[in-house]
Amino acid sequence: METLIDIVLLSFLVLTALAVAKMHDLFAVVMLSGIYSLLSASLFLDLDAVDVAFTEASVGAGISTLLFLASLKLVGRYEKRTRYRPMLALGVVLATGTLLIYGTLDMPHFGSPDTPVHQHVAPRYLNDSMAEIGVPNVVTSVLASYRGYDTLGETLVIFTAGIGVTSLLRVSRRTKREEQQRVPADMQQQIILRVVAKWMLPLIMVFALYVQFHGDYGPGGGFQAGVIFAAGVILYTMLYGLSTTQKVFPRKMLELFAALGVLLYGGVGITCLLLGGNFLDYNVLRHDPVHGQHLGILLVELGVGITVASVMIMIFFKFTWRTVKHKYFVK
Amino acid sequence: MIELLLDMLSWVLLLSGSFFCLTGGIGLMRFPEFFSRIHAASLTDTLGASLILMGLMLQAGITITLAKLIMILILSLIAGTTASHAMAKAALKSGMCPLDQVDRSQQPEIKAYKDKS
Amino acid sequence: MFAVTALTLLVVMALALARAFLGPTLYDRILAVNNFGTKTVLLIAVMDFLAGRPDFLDIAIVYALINFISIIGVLRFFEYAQQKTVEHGE
Amino acid sequence: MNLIGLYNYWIVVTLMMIGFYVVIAHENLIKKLVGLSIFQTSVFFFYISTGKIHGATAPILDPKYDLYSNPLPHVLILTAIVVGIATTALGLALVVRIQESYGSIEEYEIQSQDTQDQMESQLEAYGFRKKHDLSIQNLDE
Repeated sequence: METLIDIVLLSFLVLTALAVAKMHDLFAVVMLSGIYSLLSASLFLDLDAVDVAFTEASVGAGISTLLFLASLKLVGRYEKRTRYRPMLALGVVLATGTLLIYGTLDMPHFGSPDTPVHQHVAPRYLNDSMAEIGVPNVVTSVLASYRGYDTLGETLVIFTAGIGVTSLLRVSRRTKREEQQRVPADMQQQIILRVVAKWMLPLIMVFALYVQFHGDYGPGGGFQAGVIFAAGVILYTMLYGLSTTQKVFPRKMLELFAALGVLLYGGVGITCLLLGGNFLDYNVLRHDPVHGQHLGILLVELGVGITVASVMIMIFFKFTWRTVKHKYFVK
Repeated sequence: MIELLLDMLSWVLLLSGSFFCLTGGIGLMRFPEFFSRIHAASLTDTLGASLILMGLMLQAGITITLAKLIMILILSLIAGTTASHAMAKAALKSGMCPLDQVDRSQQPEIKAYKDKS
Repeated sequence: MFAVTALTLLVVMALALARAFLGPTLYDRILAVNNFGTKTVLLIAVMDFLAGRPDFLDIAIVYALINFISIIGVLRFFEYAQQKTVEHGE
Repeated sequence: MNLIGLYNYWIVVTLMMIGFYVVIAHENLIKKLVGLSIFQTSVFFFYISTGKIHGATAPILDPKYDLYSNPLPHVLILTAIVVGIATTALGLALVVRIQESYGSIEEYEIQSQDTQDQMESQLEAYGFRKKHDLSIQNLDE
């Protein structure tokens, strides 16, 4: 059954990708790419990657689609049918594809347990992590403890992307004043939607916190929780307008928190150094190594969550401010 | 005995839920225009989803899984219906008209609604 | 029994996918995406039971939430896009 | 069995090639970004597929199970997805700025504008400015 679902989902994915390649209405393309990420998340779940499915569900189907839609609002909806020559591109693609398929012929079969991938470090993670770290979710323990450096790097990449978008899409004071004077009427008439969203918002926030702190025991963790939290704030922004939301999440606070998360992560590492261990070696944080690991993972995941949430909210705000600017000033 | 009964009941719920989902899917595919499609899809969606989730609940027993299933049920009941409402409203506002009302679209109250929005 | 439900859901997803491809209007596509999303929530719930580990239902909850949010997003951004084209037309 | 054994990898290659085709053959920058994300996801599928073991379960330890899929690819891909959205956001911001300064996001139009600017500045450097002005005046008349 698992294999059957796998095959069907993969075929759906190819069909969706082909449709994406063919369509010229970018709005439809973005919506199909939303379906594409829903499909890929189901596929990840089918292949036992629960944490990845979680992330793809919240990132790919949620935030990514919204960002694409916001930028479509700024750049226009249709792709021009220009006179590109597909034959050359098609030739290159077919040649590369044939070579890659030839390369797969030697690969060990899908799902076989004696693949080289499974012989290296994975058995150690699976067998020893319970004794060394004491967290049932092996993905969390590898993410936050065994490969802590790596995750620090990824968090920094997200932080840097936040800085990049902030400096590319700056907002003038004039735009802000304009937005405050005029009530955003976009969703004003959708009363039912507004009421339901107001009711759902606390639910989303609580769920984000659950995902954040339950990540040791089930699927979840800082990345997912941050994105879900941001999605809640984005829902509120879409229905109640930017200036209302910015009263709760002012720009300065978001920037501060984005930096704070990275600092918390790095700070835990430095504390470990000061207490006599290696960088990000949580064993020394408490008397008992396992307790130290628990505390370290909790703090590090919190740092990741804070950074991801504030950077995602920040990026969405920047794009929405830009649409406000275009609406009132660029004609 | 009771377990067998619960099992059978959950099978019945799962199967009928799948049946309603399938009807909705066929309706979504076969109906001629947007409003009849949304009618087919959203109604069966609510019913089919609730039936399937209830079937799963009977399998879950009284655990944390049950609580999560109830949460999904509440969410799908509220979010699904709201989303359908918003979609239909947006489509109506954009000037689309149900097929059997094409001629009536010039009627005063529908016109007034459109002008207002 | 779970297998039958999962298969039916896959068939329904195929139908919704076809509607999203054909679509004529954009609203048909939005409807198809929404329907596809709710079916994915159900498929994931059923798949959890099929795999015998129903403690992963968190993912289905996330789907239900995110699906709602992205549909609202599509409607919000699309309303404006259409106004713009109307303005240009006039 | 042989066919099914490699099906996942072949689909990965197909998806990757579709994404690659969209990136190199289409002119629209947003479309290119969508193609890039398809390409990206195909790599994710490849990693996760190699981590799967038949009959295993998700790597969340539970005394009831003893065979788990490989957790390492999951960790790598989890972070890659979030980094992917961060880079996509950066790319979209760049596209928005390009639209604002060139008035178009079609690669061909952007390039032709660039070469035009370049030619004009070269003409200016060689002292052809007057002729250029003249031609515009002629057109006006």
